[in-house]
Amino acid sequence: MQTLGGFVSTREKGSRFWLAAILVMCLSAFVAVGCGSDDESSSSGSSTSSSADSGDTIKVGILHSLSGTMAISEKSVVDAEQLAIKEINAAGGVLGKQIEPVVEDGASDWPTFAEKAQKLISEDKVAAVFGCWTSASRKAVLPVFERNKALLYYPVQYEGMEASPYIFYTGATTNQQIIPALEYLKEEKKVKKLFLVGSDYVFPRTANKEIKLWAKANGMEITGEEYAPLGSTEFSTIVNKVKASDSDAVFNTLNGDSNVAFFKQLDGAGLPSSKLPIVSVSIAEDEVRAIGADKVEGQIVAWNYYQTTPGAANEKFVKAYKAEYGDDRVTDDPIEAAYVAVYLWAEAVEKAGTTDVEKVKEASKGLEFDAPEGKVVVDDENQHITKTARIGVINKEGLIDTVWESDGPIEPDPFLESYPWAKGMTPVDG
Amino acid sequence: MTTEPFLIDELLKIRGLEVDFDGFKAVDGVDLDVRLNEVHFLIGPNGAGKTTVIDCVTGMTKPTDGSILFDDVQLRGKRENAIVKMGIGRTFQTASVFEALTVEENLDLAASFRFSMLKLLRQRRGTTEAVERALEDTGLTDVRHKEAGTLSHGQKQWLEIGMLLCQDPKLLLLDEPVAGMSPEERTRTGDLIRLTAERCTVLCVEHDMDFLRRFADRVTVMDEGKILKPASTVAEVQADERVQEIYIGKGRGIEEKAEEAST
Amino acid sequence: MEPILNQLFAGVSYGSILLLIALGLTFTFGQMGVINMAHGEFIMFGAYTTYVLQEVLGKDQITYAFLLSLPIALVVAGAMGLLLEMTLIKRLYGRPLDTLLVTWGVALVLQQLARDIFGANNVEVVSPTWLEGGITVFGIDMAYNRLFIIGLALAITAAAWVVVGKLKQGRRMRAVMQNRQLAGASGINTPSVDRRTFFLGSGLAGVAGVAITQLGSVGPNLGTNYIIDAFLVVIVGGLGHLRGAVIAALALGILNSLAEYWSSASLGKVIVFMAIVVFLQFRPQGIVASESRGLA
Amino acid sequence: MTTFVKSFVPSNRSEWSSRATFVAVAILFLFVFPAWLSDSRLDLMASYVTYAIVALGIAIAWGNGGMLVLGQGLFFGLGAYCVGMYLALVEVGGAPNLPQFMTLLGSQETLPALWEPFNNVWFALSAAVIVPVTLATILGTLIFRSRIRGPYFAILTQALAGAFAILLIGNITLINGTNGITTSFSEIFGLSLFEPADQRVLYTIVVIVLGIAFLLSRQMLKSRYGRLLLAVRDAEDRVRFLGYSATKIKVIAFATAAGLAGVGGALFVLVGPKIISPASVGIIPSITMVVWVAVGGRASLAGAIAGAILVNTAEFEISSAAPEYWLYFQGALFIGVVAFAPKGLAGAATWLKEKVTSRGSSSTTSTSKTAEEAA
Repeated sequence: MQTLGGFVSTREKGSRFWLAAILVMCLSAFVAVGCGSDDESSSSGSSTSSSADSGDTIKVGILHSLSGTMAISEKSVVDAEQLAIKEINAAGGVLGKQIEPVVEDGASDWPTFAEKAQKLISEDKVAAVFGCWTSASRKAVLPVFERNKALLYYPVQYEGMEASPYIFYTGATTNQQIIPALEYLKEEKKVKKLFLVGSDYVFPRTANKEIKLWAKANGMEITGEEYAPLGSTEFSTIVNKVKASDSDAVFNTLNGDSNVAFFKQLDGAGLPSSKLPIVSVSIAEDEVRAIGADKVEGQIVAWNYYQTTPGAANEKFVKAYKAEYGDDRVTDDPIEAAYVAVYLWAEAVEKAGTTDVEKVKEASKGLEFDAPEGKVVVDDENQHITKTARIGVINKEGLIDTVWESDGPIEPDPFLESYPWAKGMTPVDG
Repeated sequence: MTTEPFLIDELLKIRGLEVDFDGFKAVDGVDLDVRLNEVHFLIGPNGAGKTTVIDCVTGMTKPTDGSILFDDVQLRGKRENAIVKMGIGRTFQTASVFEALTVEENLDLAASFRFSMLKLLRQRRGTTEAVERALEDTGLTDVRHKEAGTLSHGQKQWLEIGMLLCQDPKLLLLDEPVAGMSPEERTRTGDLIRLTAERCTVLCVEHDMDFLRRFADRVTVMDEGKILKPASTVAEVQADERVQEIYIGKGRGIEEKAEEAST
Repeated sequence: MEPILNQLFAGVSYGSILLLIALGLTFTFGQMGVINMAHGEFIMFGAYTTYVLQEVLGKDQITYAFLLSLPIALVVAGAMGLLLEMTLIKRLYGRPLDTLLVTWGVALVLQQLARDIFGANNVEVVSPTWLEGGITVFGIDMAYNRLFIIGLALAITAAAWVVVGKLKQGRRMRAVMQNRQLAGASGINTPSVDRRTFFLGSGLAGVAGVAITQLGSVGPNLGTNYIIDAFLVVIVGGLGHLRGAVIAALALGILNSLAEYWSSASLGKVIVFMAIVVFLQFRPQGIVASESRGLA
Repeated sequence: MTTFVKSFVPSNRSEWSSRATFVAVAILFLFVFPAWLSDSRLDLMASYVTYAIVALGIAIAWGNGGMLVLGQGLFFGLGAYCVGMYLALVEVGGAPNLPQFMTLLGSQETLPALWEPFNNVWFALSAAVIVPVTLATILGTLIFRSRIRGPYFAILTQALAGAFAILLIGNITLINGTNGITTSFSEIFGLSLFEPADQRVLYTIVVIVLGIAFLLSRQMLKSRYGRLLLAVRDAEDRVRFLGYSATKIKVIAFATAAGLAGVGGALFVLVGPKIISPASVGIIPSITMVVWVAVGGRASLAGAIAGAILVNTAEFEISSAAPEYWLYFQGALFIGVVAFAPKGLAGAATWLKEKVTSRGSSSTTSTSKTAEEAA
């Protein structure tokens, strides 16, 4: 206000000019906006998918973090999607056209994800987007896809409680990964006291909320719940708390880098995996490669797919992936889910005979695909896919051996509606 | 000397001043009186603590002990800007002016020091009388629109003194105003100080004995943080053996200079 | 009581990591007025040095690779620092804020460079067997790797103290720090002293990087996790004072782990920061007061 | 009447050119961009314009006041979260209803007290400015009074932004942690954030706010206070020994910068990606904000605006074309500008102008230089 006072009260000639300039600008600008808006709004609505398959190629978007903290995880996923596109193109493409990927960098920054999603849809006019890893990035782009009625294929296991009509979820929801892991701990490991450690963000928080509800219903005691800031590498405090809690097992939802530090420091504090089993839901083969197999040998993980998962489809997939990116590379659950996502979209487009979003959605209902993890089916309602839960143990080579498997694929239930104990989650439909 | 029969107003009265820098006594029990309207010189070798005394008066350094009375008001514990508003201005060893601003703007800022923030936020129109007079006094009228950074060393010193004159102070503290100046510049600076002394009291820290002879009313000599010779006339100081000794006998060692520069 | 003792140990251990990093900063920031935001990336390259050596020497020579990487990382990071000093920082003396920004740009480039050379994924650094496990004394679990880092921090601090306090080189460094012009005038080759100081300060970052490989993962973002905390150590400790840096590093380490224990990891950091702001109200010049005129 | 008309005639050449430039730029933003850019690009441009408002504040505090504010993300975030909370409440239909994430993550039955007042649009909007300004005033007073300056100040502000981001992430049930606040549909003053026609109105509003912020900042820098700020930057002790409170002068600039960051943040959630999360307020985004201003020319308000818009446009384009090179580019840009061209774009513009009008009378160019730089 002080500046305003100074500004207005000055009787200098110039200030009148500036005031007038602002006023004139305001008025004319609003008039211009008012006139211009009519024709603008009509043209912007539903034209998104029409031009996606009009040329010789069909454009699809790939939207992951290629820079920033999340690049570590997301780069391999991009590789998987590129591989799938290459394979499909080699087999003749979709609708007789080659798929042309447009790769955008979300830069581990949520607003950037939203901006780039908008760009892919409105400027590149892609038929579908394969992308995102963190829940935050997915939440950031969700309104963009819903508003533009465009399609996103999301390839990572997540916290559930979501079913956007414009997103296909090819990673696990909680009832396909976390709940089976808990049941395994209870039945096979006879765990009575469980400690929860996670990175401080939405997935661990939501997962732990569910775990606490489940534990209450199943007579398991939660001895502690600790969160480390994302990217944190200093775990002595949490390790001390784990040690003091005298727990039977740890449920680990730490993300990325943090796992390495956590395991190294647990080990240093005299808590090797033989003494204290840790079930991790964010460590896959790719992460094991970075952590060092000897640090995590014998640790328990829960996923739906491992590189070692048997089956011809997987053998072919692993072989192709290594041939493309090198023998030292490994496949894992999100990599496989991303690979599957591209195929699911391509199959649906073939079935629909067009890339039109609504028709692709319709064609996807009940779509079956022989994925590396086994046969998957797209759910009619929530657009998640059926998945077999697999508990694995990390071996010497850094690969994961399945030690327990659910009886066939589990139906996706993102809102946990079929679990009475989960009433406390109070699902809100988006 | 504290009990003089004919009382002349002592504008600044320092008693038992003590400054301790982590065990090093930069100023150790200094008494100093500056009378109204005199040009008082404070001299002594490097590291004698002269500048520290000035720093204490202006609130830049917090003394560990002693009292500083200005017009019978205790200055210890007051903030720098409050002390300035009481009528004490100072210069620095290396002329400190606002190099990115013009000469006129420099003087104008000095002259506006009693304005409220609200008034400061208004745009400046024209110059005040005080600024014009300071331009004239310092002989900087020709370069009034030049950036202060482009001025010569001497001109910067005069500008700094001019800025203080704009503020109409009662006491002006000058820290080595002629250091590094040519003989002509010294003369002009001396004239400026004379002119200044007509309007206010001046306390000047200086090395240059010749300069001191020409302009000082009274002189106080310091050495190693203590008063070596209390306020006396120039002739008395020059006649004093101890003063001669510290000025001739002590080399200006590089270590001492480094020490002074780093304190 | 045991948890508290364990937390104290954790604090000392974290403090000694901070100290290892802050020591290098004490030279470059404290003594030369250079804010080197790429210091964290020197740490990162120090850590990658361990990784490279381990790959070159083979997995059966882990102890060798690890011990050898301490001096080599010093040289690698030191050389990078030297290069940075000679190309960019030299031009920026007297512009501390600009050095901060420029070196941040350098940090970005170095991060991406690491990503391009070593891949975006973290790499595996195998610990020597003698650093695995730990002992329990009076109920305090002391991991060997943490004890090693504490020891390393002590040894390097002692070495730094000797260099700065006793050797001719150190005296020159102090002279330049106190008064650059005067030191130059009295025959000290200041540019050469600057280069050596920078080499040493950056090299220490490399050594810190080697130590950190024993605690966490090695990846392109390694340095960024520690750099701000380390700068806070130097600020709290007082400009360019080894003693201050030691006290500040331990104090911040312990405060951090206690605050974390009683609240949560996230809140702990906020509490520590508030404590620093309050502390600086009373001692803006840091724990050890510096008589040299501060950076403008 | 004639005097009224005359009052629009500028008195000298530099005034002429600055007015002409202002009008030209205003026409560019208000008429050319809306006509030329697609809906989504214009929406994106609107978010760059909000960044430009933040940049103005940095130019004041850093370029003119010498305070390197490396924690503007904090104030930007405060402004953005204030309005974001309002938008989140609108989305669920007003106060008693809880935003979605609360029921998902926490177990609250009622709206937390912190959220309650943000149901009111006026409260939310004014808080977006008042909260950052108040916080900056308190922090600034504490920091500047104890004479913490230069790199110390910079690193403290940086740590502050870091601590704020951590605090947000840690308070997941209250403020949705890492995910931040997003809305799928929401509106303010009847303007839908997701309707292209309304987005164009929002764009215009944002541009006009930038114009007003620019003029007020310009006025501030041209006043005696503006000169004092430069004086504090170059010789703080001298200012203090002229009887001014350097603390007060610096606090005002710091608080102004915080206020502008708050305004920018408040508008930021209304346009572009319409999301505010800890990813936009931490250490890295805060330094990025300084990059804009460095590129534009740290002391120049016009440069700050140009820098914010150009750097962001470049980032969007380059990171699309070659994502792996963007970091190299950003790093190199930063090193090049700060080390070798500290006056940035504004410096280049001045240089160009002097080249073109090489025969201006020497006395006027020198006086108007600082003023032009400031403008």
